[in-house]
Amino acid sequence: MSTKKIFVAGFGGQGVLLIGQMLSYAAMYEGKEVTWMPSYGPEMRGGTANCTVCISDKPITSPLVTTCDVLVAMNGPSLDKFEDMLVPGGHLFVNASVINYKPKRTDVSVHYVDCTKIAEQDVGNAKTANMVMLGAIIRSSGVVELSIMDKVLAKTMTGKKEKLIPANKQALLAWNE
Amino acid sequence: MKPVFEYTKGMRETELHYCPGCTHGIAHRLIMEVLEERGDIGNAIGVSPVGCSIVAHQYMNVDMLESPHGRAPAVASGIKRVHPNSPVFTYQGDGDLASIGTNEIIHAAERGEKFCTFFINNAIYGMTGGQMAPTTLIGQKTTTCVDGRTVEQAGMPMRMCEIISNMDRAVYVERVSLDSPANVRKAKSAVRRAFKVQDLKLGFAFVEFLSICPTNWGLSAPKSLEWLRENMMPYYPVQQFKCPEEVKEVR
Amino acid sequence: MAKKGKLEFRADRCKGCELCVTACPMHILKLDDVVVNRKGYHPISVIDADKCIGCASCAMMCPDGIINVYVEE
Amino acid sequence: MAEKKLMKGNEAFAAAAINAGCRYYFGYPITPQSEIPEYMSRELKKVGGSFIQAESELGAINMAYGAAAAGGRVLITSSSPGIALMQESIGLICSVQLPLVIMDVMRGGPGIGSIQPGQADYNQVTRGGSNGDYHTMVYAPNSIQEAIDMIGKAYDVADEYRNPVIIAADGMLGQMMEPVVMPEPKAPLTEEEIPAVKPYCLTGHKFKRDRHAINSVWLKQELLEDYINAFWPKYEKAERELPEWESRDLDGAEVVFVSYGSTSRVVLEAMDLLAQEGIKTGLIRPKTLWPFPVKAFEEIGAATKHIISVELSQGQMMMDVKLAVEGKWPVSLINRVGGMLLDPYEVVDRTKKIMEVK
Repeated sequence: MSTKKIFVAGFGGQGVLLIGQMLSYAAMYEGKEVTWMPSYGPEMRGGTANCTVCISDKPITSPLVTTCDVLVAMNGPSLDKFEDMLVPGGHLFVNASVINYKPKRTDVSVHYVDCTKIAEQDVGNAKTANMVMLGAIIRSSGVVELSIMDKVLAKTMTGKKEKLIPANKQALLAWNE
Repeated sequence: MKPVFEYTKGMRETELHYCPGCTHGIAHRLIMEVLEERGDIGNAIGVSPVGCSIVAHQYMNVDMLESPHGRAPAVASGIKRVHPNSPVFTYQGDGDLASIGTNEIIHAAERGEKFCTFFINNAIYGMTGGQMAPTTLIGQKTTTCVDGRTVEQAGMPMRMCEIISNMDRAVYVERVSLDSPANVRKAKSAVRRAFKVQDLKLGFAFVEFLSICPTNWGLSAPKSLEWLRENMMPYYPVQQFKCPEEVKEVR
Repeated sequence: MAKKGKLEFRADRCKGCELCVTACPMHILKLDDVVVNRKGYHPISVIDADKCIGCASCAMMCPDGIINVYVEE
Repeated sequence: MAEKKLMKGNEAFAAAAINAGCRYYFGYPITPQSEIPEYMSRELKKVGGSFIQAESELGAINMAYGAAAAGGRVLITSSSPGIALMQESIGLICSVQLPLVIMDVMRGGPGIGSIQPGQADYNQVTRGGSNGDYHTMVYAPNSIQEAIDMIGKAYDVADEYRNPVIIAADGMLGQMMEPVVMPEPKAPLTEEEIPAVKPYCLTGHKFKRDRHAINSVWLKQELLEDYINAFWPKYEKAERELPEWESRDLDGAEVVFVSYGSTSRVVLEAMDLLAQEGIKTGLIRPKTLWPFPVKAFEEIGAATKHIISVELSQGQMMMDVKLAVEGKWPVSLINRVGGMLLDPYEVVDRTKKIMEVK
């Protein structure tokens, strides 16, 4: 497997960084090499947020990307700004809950994920919206195996968060193309 | 013959380089006398400043560390973390503590650092040759205010005890004077109380010594004592600002 | 009866600042007019040793620690 | 083998220090390294250590000076302008010969600069910004795992040489996450062990020895010259024994890149891209910036026509590269500054332009 580059972008509070981290844990537990690199700056909430995940069988050179295989656009400005980064044939995930228009790109697979609505109506927990998106990314792009997510959730959601595991598992499976 | 006063073993044999009549020698001696009577010469760790007393570590017979200018309270905070049960003190002049080091002293005080700070206030910069100190009095002449310090040009002199005593965790704050035998005895009691506060881990202990600088004041040593009493004491009142109940009886 | 005191000077270390002179309640200390010590100062001396009461005020004020004080028992 | 953990660089640096026996941390928040004081405030107390959020970087470095003089294993961290503030005391700690590990998570400068990753502290860390004759050893990791390993080594080197050791990381390494493995933890010295293991430290003389006066003021210049000449051989020893580097594909390389830290990872990607175009390139990656790995350049062969320093500064490292190659090859520069980063395609394009110059 050559290096898969995933770029997740949105605004702070949408779980952008967490989506990237969960993918990174998954890749690590699959025994792959992985890097996660966030944007960082003074805006802690409400500003733009993005992160890059690189997954590979070989040691990863640069954790920065200029092109990506998977782009996750959690809001309109992120879609407009970053859709040109996607390689032809790549996967573009659009958060349809806040983006109500189509991307320019026609040479990529576009997946519309209404994460907030699905989280509220199907999972019954609005906070799992980012997990709905994560499930969509994993199941459509295949950057990691869905089966590894049981281990990821068990390792990362401990203590008080443990009781949230069932809802998160449900969220990972909630979206359908 | 019974000895009533012998020079403390807490001071090394090295001759002091201070100018004739400089009261640094008295302050050094008092701190070492107290450590000696406590049996702490072998346990104490001191921090010397930048200023005239930069080589205090050549005179005091305890383990000592020289600090960059003004940072002695930070340095002592680090030492105290590694040796929480050793008596630790800083010895600082008015330039070191009240000018370049105000940040460090304020924060050490409010953290309630369990060491003692001994502050020598002689209202002038000695080592560099008699320039204005943050504690130079209004009207006092120095080489950087030759017509006398003015409020308009340099603001008011810093009253460190008054500032430090506003810090909740500075639990013992006292200003003493080295101008007479009686006041020197009182100063020694203050040093005892400061170390006792440290023993009991009550908080930060701060003692200010009103001192003289005959050389840079341009007065003889006896005249300097008079100048201190007439000019410094009214602005820098000799008093105990704060004292915990536990050490009130320590004399 | 007042105690009888005795002073010991390390006069070679004296800087002649006279802080001890101002401290002495019996006014018996004075810089030696004749002697110059190795540091180049007129060192301290006692003009009337019999009057010393051993109060140690002089030693208390000496910045250079050159005075030791004893009293007769 | 211990389990792999996914860790953010800054947290891993802090964990590595605790793992190496560090029990004292004094710091002041500054982007992009603030996760280090945050981590230390939580974790040190669990292992009986001490954390102080200092009033400033001046306070922090001097608390470290006190704790190191008292025999503690200390970590100090900051980012570029904060390290600049600490320089006075770094020189002082060198002069009194105390061990200390300092981490610089570099960002763009000069001045307050940007908060994005940079490498323009090269001169600040290798030359030092304090007064007088001294050196600090400088390690430059290019991955979080390498940083962890270097931190462990840095403590041992600091103790052996009685000198501050700087780890020059950058905002990218500090902020990114990678899977890492922590080495076996080391126990810190107890207060009772300090006098035996570090007899130069301040512990109170207990009347068993003369008092120590750790001091950097010398009023007799003859004595200071003697003192400097007496400790200087340790720096010559360091120049012989400490240089570390990684060489890749030097054999037959037309272009040899010299790059360190996170920038070297960008260069590795650029090398792959250039190889796809049939251009053979090699890499020398200094792992120590001082002492600079001069010997690495002896491996460069006759096929090499260009040496290119790739760095996030205005040729600060290039000067060391020029000294190392002694005029045998032309040395060029590919760089970005101010917190801007190189991407592999830019390195490729600029390399090809340099190769056009005959």
